[in-house]
Amino acid sequence: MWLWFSKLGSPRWFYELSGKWLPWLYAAMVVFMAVGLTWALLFVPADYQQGETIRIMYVHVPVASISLACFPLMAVAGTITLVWRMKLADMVAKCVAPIGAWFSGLALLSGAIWGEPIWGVWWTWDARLTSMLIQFFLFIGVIALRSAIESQDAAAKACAILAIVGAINVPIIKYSVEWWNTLHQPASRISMDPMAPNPPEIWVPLLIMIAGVYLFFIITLLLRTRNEILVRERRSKWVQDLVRKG
Amino acid sequence: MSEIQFNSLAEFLQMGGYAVHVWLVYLSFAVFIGYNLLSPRFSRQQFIRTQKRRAVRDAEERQRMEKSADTTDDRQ
Amino acid sequence: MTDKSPVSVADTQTLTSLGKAFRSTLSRDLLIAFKRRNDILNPVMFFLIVVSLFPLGVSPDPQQLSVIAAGVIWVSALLASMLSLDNLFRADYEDGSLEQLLLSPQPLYFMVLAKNISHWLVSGLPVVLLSPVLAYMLYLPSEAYGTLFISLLIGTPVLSLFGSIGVALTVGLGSRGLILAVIVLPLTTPVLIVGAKAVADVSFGLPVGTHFAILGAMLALALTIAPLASAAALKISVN
Amino acid sequence: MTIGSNPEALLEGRNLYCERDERVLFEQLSFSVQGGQLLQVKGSNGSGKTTLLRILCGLNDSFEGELYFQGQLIEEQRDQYLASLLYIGHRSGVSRILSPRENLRWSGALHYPIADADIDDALAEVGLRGYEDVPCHNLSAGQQQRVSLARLLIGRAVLWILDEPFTTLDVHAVAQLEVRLAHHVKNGGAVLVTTHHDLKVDCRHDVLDLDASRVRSSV
Repeated sequence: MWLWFSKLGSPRWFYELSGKWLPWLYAAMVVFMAVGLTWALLFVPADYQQGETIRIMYVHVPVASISLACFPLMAVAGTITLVWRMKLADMVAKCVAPIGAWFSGLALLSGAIWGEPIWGVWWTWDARLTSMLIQFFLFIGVIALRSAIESQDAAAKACAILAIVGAINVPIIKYSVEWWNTLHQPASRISMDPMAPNPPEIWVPLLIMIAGVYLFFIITLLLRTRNEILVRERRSKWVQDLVRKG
Repeated sequence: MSEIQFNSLAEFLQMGGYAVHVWLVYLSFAVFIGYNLLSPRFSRQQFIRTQKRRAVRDAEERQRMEKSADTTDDRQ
Repeated sequence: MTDKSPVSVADTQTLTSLGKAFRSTLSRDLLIAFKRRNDILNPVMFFLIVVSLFPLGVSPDPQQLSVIAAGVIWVSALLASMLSLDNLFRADYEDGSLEQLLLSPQPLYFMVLAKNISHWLVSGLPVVLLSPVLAYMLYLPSEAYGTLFISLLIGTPVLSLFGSIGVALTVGLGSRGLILAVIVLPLTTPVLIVGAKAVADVSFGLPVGTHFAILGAMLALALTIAPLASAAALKISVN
Repeated sequence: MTIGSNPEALLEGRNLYCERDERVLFEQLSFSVQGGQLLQVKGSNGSGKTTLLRILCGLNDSFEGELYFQGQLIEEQRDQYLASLLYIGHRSGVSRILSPRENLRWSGALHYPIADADIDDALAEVGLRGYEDVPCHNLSAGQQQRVSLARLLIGRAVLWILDEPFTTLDVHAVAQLEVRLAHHVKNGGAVLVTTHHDLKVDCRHDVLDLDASRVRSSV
């Protein structure tokens, strides 16, 4: 197993492997997105309570769930960077931060818009939105730390530690915000978790959308990581050949 | 799969009165997908362009050093 | 070898004009800020985070938040402009550009003023532009938005001008985080009082003309004395 | 030394006294620098060479004694003095974020209008062709030093005060700088320099030895 693990660590091997996988991932993403979006926009029946805004769920829920996955992923990549000092893991961690910020940002935006008809305001201190906002701040913190430190490996270690500390705090924040919210204002609980008592024609398109957005997440992460590999290995021969060819 | 919920394009665009909400979310979703797929491609091309320019400059620099190396030899 | 006419003592007429030197220093600092784009984000994010902490600390209830909204936004803007002041002279001090600035024949007042303006454009202005969004999040009464925006627009330059004096004094010291706040915050309290009062009064329908007049006067005062004081302070800390 | 101030002297110091942490660096120090003269300030480490240079260019004002520029007290005509002075200290004065061209454009704008073409020629002459647009934090310490030395080529200052300009330079650059200094001095300029490197310049070369606190000419 160890050979495989160290081979995975070589950026060039990862670059070539991801190069082979990307076309397939693109194809799968396009299929899932096409089916999911048309189904969600055209075929899902309007909700008796929320009306057509139920369609927002098909963007908000996938994006929110993946944004929750970004921080643990960044923490795992950070641990690998710290323990095994694998450069590739640091490259992945560096690329996950902006993606996580994008996902949290969109989850915030779509969540606030989804809630507007019910709460009457475009922003409210609802528990889920607030903890998503704090997670967004955490991502911005990691990005700011990464750009503030000039030397590459010092930044790698610092951001790894911040990611691990952040990942531990995310669930704590989630529950404390929930507790804070119920304490002050028993918000009218609109059912945002769709898996509950919903007929299949509601949650099947959602599963498809979640798969589509996950594929998109993997693709954008691979694209960014491949760029990072090229930048960090720009002195090596294989990158210079690639530049001459590319 | 039940049938299509809207019987006209206008009704579809109107989204049962929530046009602003639904289309704002889907528009930002499109921007989100588009940006995160295109910006890595764009920075990749930019990287290749700067690396090409650097390769040319380094080659030019090496010739200058060799040329000045020869001239200093025969001056000694 | 670029041979030039024999070197003679330069007369000050052939010097670069003051306007050009001012513009060049201003554009240099803006270029540096642009090249470190991520650092521009920091004061804005700080402002956003500090304001979002208050509902968590106080309560999400709109009535309570709208009462404290003006004060919260003003204090957060004050702290945000304080935080971003730190790197006003720091980089130039460390790489020696500050010495070159002090040794230039151009009047130092305008050079320091150029640096203050470019610093405010990069850190003060984004905070001002973001303030309506935060006012919305804190349920500030809608008629107070204009007053908030204008009072911050006049107030934040005063904060960064007075703040630059504190930074100039502490640029030579090692750890200068806290000492900067301790020196500068007292200087900025009048601006805070008048600014927050203006926003609070307008939401009760009271006239705010006088508040703007006072803020304008403070800005005029800061514009005249702050760069002079900063220049003197810089000479001391470079000593 | 003439009692009255000597008008042709570009820079003259009379009984300068400086003390730092209760240690007297120099006292009753008098010297003068004319056009066409290179004065090397020598002294053991900590003998106050850098402090003296910073006093002469006005960065450090904790000293006693008078400083004259062309026979007049410097305090009275500070702009005129600064317009004719170029100081390069231990810190290169080059911003690490900007590129060499942007750095020189700004330092040019502080003193005399400079065309970009002159800047590029100056950078080429100090061996930085092709690096005009590279941010300085990608350059080596020697290259950054050469960026600040390029200011000697684009400035019109008559009096150069250089503090250890030869550190971090390679042999080729050292020779080039020595030629540059000699050229400036022969052209009527004045140079005040400190260095541990044994300076070989074919122009009038005097030495001010702070340890001995008296002028010793060793042409």
